[in-house]
Amino acid sequence: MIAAAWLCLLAPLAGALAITFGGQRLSRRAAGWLSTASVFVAFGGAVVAFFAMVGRDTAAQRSELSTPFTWLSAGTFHVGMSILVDPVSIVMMLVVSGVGGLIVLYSIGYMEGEDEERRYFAYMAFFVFAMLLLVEGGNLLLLLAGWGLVGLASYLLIGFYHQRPEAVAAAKKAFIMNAIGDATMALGFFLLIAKTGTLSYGASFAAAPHLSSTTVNLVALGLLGGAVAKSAQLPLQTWLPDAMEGPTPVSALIHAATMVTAGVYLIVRTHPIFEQAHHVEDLAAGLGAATLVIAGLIALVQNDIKRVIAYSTMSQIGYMFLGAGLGAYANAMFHLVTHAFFKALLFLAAGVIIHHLAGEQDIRQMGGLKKFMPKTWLVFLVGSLSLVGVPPFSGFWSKDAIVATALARGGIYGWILFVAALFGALLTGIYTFRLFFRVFYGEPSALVLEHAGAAHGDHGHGTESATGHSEHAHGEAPQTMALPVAILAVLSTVGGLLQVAGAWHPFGRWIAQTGAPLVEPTTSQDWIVSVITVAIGLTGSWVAWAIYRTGRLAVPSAPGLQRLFEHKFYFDELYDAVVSRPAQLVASRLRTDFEGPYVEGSLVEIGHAGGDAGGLVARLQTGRLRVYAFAIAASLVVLGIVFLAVR
Amino acid sequence: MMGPSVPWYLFVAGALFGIGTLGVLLRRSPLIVLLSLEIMLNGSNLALVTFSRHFGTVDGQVFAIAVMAVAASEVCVGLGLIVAVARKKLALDVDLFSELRG
Amino acid sequence: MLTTALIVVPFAAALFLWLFPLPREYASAFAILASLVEVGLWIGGAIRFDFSGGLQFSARHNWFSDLGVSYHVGFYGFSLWLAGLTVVVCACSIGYGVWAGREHPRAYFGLMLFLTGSVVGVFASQDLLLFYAFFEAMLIPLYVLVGVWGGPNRVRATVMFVIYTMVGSLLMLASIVAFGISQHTFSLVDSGTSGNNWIFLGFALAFAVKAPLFPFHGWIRQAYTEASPEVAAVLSGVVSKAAVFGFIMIVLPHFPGPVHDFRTTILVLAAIGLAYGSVLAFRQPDIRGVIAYSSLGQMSLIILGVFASSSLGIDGAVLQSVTHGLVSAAMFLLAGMVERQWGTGEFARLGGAAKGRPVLTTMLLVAGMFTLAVPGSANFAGEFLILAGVFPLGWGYAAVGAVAMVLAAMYTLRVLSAVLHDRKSDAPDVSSADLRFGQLALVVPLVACLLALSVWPNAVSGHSFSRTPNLAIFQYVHAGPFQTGQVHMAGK
Amino acid sequence: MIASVGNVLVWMVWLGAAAACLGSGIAVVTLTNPFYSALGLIGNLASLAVLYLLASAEFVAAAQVLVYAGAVMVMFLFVIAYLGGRADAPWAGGSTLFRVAAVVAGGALLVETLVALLWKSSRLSHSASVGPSFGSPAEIGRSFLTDHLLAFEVTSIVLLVAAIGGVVLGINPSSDEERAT
Amino acid sequence: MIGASIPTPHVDWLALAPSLALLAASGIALLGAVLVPAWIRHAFAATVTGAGFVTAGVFAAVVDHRTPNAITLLTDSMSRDRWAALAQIMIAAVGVIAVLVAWGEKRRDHVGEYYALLAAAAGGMMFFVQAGNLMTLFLGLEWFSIALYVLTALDTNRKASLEAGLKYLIVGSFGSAILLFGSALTYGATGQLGFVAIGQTSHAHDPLYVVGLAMVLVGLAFKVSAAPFHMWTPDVYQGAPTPVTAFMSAATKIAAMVVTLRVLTTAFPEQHRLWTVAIAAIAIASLVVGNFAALVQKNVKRILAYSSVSHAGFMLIAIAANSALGARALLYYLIPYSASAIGAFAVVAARERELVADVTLDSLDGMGWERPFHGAAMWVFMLGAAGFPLTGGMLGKLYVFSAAYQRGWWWLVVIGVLATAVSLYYYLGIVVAMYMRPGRLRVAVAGGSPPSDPALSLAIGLAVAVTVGSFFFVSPLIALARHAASALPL
Repeated sequence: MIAAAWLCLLAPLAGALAITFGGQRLSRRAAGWLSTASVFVAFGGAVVAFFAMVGRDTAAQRSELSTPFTWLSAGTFHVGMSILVDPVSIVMMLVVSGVGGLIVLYSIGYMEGEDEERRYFAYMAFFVFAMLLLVEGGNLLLLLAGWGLVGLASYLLIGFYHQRPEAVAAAKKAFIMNAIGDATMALGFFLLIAKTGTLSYGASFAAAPHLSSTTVNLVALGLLGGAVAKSAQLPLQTWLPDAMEGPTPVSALIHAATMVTAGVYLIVRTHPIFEQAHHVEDLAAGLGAATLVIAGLIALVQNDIKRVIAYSTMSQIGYMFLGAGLGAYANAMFHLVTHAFFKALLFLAAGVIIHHLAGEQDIRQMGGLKKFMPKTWLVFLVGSLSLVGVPPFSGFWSKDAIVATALARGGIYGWILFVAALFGALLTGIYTFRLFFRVFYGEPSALVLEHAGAAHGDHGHGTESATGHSEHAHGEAPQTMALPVAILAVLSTVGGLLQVAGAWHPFGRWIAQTGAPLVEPTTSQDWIVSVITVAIGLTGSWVAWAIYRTGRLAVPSAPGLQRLFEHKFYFDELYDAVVSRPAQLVASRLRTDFEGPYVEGSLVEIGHAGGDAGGLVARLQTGRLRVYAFAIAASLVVLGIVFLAVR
Repeated sequence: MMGPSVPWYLFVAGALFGIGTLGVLLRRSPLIVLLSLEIMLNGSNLALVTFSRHFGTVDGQVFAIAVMAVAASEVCVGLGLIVAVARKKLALDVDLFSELRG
Repeated sequence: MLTTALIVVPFAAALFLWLFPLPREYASAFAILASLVEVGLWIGGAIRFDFSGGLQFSARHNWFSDLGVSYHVGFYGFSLWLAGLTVVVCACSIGYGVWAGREHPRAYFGLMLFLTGSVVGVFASQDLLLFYAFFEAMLIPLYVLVGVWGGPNRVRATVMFVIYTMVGSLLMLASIVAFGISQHTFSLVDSGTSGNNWIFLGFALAFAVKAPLFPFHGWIRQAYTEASPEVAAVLSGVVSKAAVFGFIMIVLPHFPGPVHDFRTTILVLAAIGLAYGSVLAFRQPDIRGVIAYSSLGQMSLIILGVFASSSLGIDGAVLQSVTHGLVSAAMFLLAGMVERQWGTGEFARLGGAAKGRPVLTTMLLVAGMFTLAVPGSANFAGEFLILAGVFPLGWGYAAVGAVAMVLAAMYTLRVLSAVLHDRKSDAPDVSSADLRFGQLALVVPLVACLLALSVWPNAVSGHSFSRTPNLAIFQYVHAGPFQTGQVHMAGK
Repeated sequence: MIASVGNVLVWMVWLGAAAACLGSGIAVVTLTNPFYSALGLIGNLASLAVLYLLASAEFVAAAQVLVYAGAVMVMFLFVIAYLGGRADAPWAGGSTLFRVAAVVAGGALLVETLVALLWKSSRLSHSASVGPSFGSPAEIGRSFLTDHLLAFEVTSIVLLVAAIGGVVLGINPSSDEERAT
Repeated sequence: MIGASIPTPHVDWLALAPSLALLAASGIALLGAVLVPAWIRHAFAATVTGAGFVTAGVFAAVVDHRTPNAITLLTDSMSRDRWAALAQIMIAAVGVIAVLVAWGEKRRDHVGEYYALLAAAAGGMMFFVQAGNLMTLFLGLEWFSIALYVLTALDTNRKASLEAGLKYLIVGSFGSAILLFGSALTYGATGQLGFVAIGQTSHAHDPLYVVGLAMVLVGLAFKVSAAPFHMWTPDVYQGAPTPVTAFMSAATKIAAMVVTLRVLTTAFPEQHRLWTVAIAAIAIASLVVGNFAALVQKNVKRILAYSSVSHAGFMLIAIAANSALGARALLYYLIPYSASAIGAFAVVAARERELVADVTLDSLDGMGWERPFHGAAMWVFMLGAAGFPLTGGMLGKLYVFSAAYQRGWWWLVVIGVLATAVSLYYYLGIVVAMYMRPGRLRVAVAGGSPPSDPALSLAIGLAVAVTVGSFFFVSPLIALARHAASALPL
């Protein structure tokens, strides 16, 4: 099992290194296949490990830590280079390597003809390695290492189109936001080390109940900071929409399926600490709820196909946070898995559309695509239904469970969360189908018509890439792109059956081996919530249909709100005014008003003073002999008087 | 000891030394500066001789004689220099010898 | 014997170069050969080194006995690592000099080798006076190297640098005299402890200038930007570590009382320096300015670790010293390559370098990521250990460190995108040549060392100080991180 | 009685010599014409010789007159005559401040010397009794050949060196321009 | 008959041999000026003088070897001890180098006299360091001073040389007059001339005695060119012919320093409270004045002159320590100092001959690259003077500071250290001028490549060897110094 897990971890790294060192010797296509193969090898390892684990009996046996060497040590503090394979991490490994493999495969077609394909595939493989390190890491420090490296991979991939200033800026923003999260996590770890002397999961979790509540709350807060930053939750959410500047498969893999959900994994992984810190748990749930509502509201007015999906991602992760914060680890993880399926599907489908339209992403330029891309229409519909939570699609099963958990928590706070979750479901319905209808129905735009035949015209003017996809295949998509989309569509459809609320809980029990849920809804709660949620979701979908498909309802006019949403609640402007500008100002002022005149200037001044003193002494040296004699005589007088006086 | 006691002599010696010093400090002619130096040496000599008498040892007198020889040597070199300077047609004024300075 | 060889080989090679009129090619080859021999010697030593033992490879000869001064050299674990850093960085820098084709090759390479020898000597010294001799000897070649082969303002920079650091080290000489005379020996092994604050301050000031520690860093911007890149690499990567060595080898074991009294002051200065350097790095107009101030921040961080009074802090400080040395050298060399190609290091006239230059891009990105200490890197490991070590003395230090982590990300990414991405309108048109094999050979060893250390940072952090109490150079190395230093929150 | 008469006589001679000595010293320093200054110095030397005599230093007195007043001063006068009018130099110069400072310093040195010499000088008032041969050429000569042999010899070396120096400086330098003339 | 009645004192000829050897050399050189044909005169005089220096050095070494315990000779007139012998060896070495420096000087007249006076001056110094009473002290001082006055003014067709000579003569005579009067006062206070005898007489708090001490101190401080008695130094060093300056800067310093410590410790041991503080004050003044004044100089000889003032300050610190360690420190310090001083002036001489002009910082432009050997050597000398490692200058400073600290005067150490820091600016300024100013207008090199001057190169090489060697072989040198210092009552 462990060997397979190591294979799983190292295969993508080997792929990345091979592509890097291969350089020009490797053809572009070979790089793509190498990358894909390495990720699928990782998936194979994960599968082998999974079945090995299933073969074992008890929860204790199913959790195994492997430490080949000490990664870092100082004094009595040791951190092993260890991986932990247990029911939670194996789920993540499967998702990461599986979905990852599909998306890398998809990329071969999508990135066809890109200028720097090799770089892209190396980055992708590197990302998968980093993500696997994150989930397999056998202690908090390695988790943090993976945490940072996925941030790095994210930076590299968002900024892949480095000739576009927006892409570079977005990459920087993502990295810095994540660095903030890394920093708060590190702070939490420092406190943990100071109090417990260790960062290993076992020892620190065992020590958690014995820590003072201040300590444990602070540690949990630090962890939550990391989770929030990585998962683009309030208040560190602003980087995710910008990250859509990256290639679409990147958005699918990193910013939908895997990396952004790492925050949820973190909470689940460190649940013994969070469980000691109730306020932080509630905070996590509250942030999740707030994010899911706000992201949903913003998604209503976005016109970029990827950004709409990105906000929906934020919103869905909000659900997961809600669940994880409430202690429903299995439900959160379940939603994580299904979300990986259907969100990756949506992104990839969007990618197909963008690919088809030579890089166009604005939904106002689309319309009527159903006629030209029926297969895409179908998978997009599957994804949308799953997202909205319509049974039997996977999203239904997982989202309902979370909403039900909120209800089960009870109390005023539980009700607030519950209402927020329901409101979010409504919004999901609206924005999902707004997108769906705007893209696939209505009159085809000029652009769509231009690309309809697909055999002619040059497509070199897309926004996504300067070089464009000049020779993409006819029809909807090449095989390498179609296959992953199809698989994901299937998974989105049936993936929810891993767990059927109130009836069938293999997934819940599996996860419970690592973290038992704190709150479990009753079967009746489950069923009631299911009905309500589906109803609300369908209501939202109907509203979207009424407005955007049939025009029966007018687009509600509220310019103030519209502007608020379009400006994403003014978070960017706020951070710019409160953090960025003052920091730059302070830095500039320090440079010009302190460093220059005082720190460096003082040296210059001392030098000048020395020169002046020298000039003074030299002026006394008049060259006149009598002055010299006078100096001697006067000094003699002084010396004699002193001698006589002191004697 | 007949006549004035040692301090009287010493008064003269000290006064001569002081006068010589003033001469060196105030006069600009190198010749007169040399003469002033001679007066300083003579003051010292007088002190030496006086102390010699006071202690009843001839050391001081011997010293004084040696000093005379040294004074003669200094004058010899000094005058040689002054002549050399004069031959260069330079003004005999120590204040004007201030090209080397700073 | 090995230690002496490590010290003598570069000096002898330097002398050889100065005395015999070799043509450029032979001089270059000879210098590279000598520096590689040095690396080989070090590797041989590291293989035979017993990391659980105390002082090793030591040699001791009487130098002048009336003051108790001896030629006493040897390595502890941590100093062996610092020496390793030195030989590697110096070898790469000499290689850069070869590539750049410096004028007056014999003088140049001789000075570089001389510098190598004296830095290694610093790290091997077990006698205060010997330490001082090597410490000062470093300045001689640096002075010329900056002053002759530097940029347009080099004379000013070099005078500022040398005089400022000399003021510090001369005060240290006063302290050395005071300490040695009152101890009746200058041996670091035999001498006891002193409680004299003034003597302590003499040492501390010298190292504070050398490191540099805020606010004694006035020389760095000029020196780092005016020096030629390979010299700046040695200067910031290696020479500054002499201060770390001094703090660990001299100040901590021999001045426990003053260290205790001044700990808070130094920690606060270091924390300010960390934040200040990071903030200033953020607004520098050129690559090397950024690296300079980032070095200020990193060195402050290392000082923070040294004075954390825990083995976490000090092990982290050694690790960070090695990693910062490597990365800062790599960054300077890369900056030099960029400057040579574009003719400027100013952001306003750079940009778009990534296009068509995958190798340069990769190297800059990798080095940049080490600079900003991305989690998982060896630099991160060191930074983490240091901050975790200093945390019990006050969460404020760690908080500053955390802010600095974010700032590091900001300024490093600014450099990366300014060079690689944002193409400025008035950037000069240059040939789109990528790094060639020769250039790669200069930077890759540094980066490879960093990658290796990222896989196994414990090579340094866990092998710096002997855990055997009677071999440990100070007691709390053995005491572990939590038994020492009362945990008190700053502000309480 | 005779002793006291002799004493008075000695006193008078001493006072006269001392006054002449100081007066001529002041004259040397103050006179503008170097020639007169040199003459003043001769007077000074002569009156000093008288004081030496009174302090039982016959040989020194004789040497003073012969060597100093005779040989050295002749040299002086010769040079002054050689230089003629060019030997004249302004009395003093420089800023008033400097002159005042110089006078103050010189005066202070004078006072200080006198203080050193005369303060607590009571123990100097009783001099050792000396024999009649004290200060005689024989005794001086004996001292020169025994105790101070070295000093004696070195004195001659100093004179030799000075002589060489005087010659070197006095010789016409064989510079091109002078050869041409 | 008279000869029979006077018991001839025993004369220790060996003790006098160093001085006598040089006197002989001086005499032969002088005779050569008359007897030897003009074309070989220079070589003859130089060889004779060089041989004289070597002989004197050998004799001094023999004395050093054979005199484990100090002896005073001729009724305290002189002392035969290792203190003097070591100083004589150093002076002899300086003399040899000075002869080498002077070898290539294109001097048409006064050739014989030049070397004769050089030898005579050195002989005087050798006598001076052996002086055992106030009289020999004064005579020795005058002996070498008069020779130096003449040497300084030797270039009678150069105005600067004359000016320097006259200044040196007058101010020097003023200083020796003060020394003489101080000697008289000391004699008056004690009735003794011999240093040892003076030291053994009890005379606490006698005003005569303390003022005498003050005046002797001033006279000696003048000779070591310590501030504020230093003002002649820059002018004289600048004006004198450069080989003379080279000799003077090293040899005079050795002689005067060694004698100062001897006089103060043997003749004034009871008054050490007075003179140690006074010396410390003078040392501080020298450090301040020398270093700051040097900062603004342009003429290289002048810079070196002020540097010599500041070095006097460092050495006086060792004297102020009034201890065996201080004595050792002084002797040791003198070795690298002398080497680097004479070496630096030798390089200046080389440049001067090349340019036929005064050497200023500007005219050093690019010299480091044009004349690599001279440049590198100058570099070494500057490092030595500044107290960088791999030169004895660093250890000299270490010893000096150690002595001061052992005395309890840590503040003196701090001031010394700060002064060193200031001094870096001008020492390194010379290096800057030599190496780091390309693109400036270079002073035209007269006649293309410089005349080959192996003697000068040998001199510079020797100076480099001593400057650097004294760092590595400090132990034997300190052993010598320790033995020498044991001759003093410390």
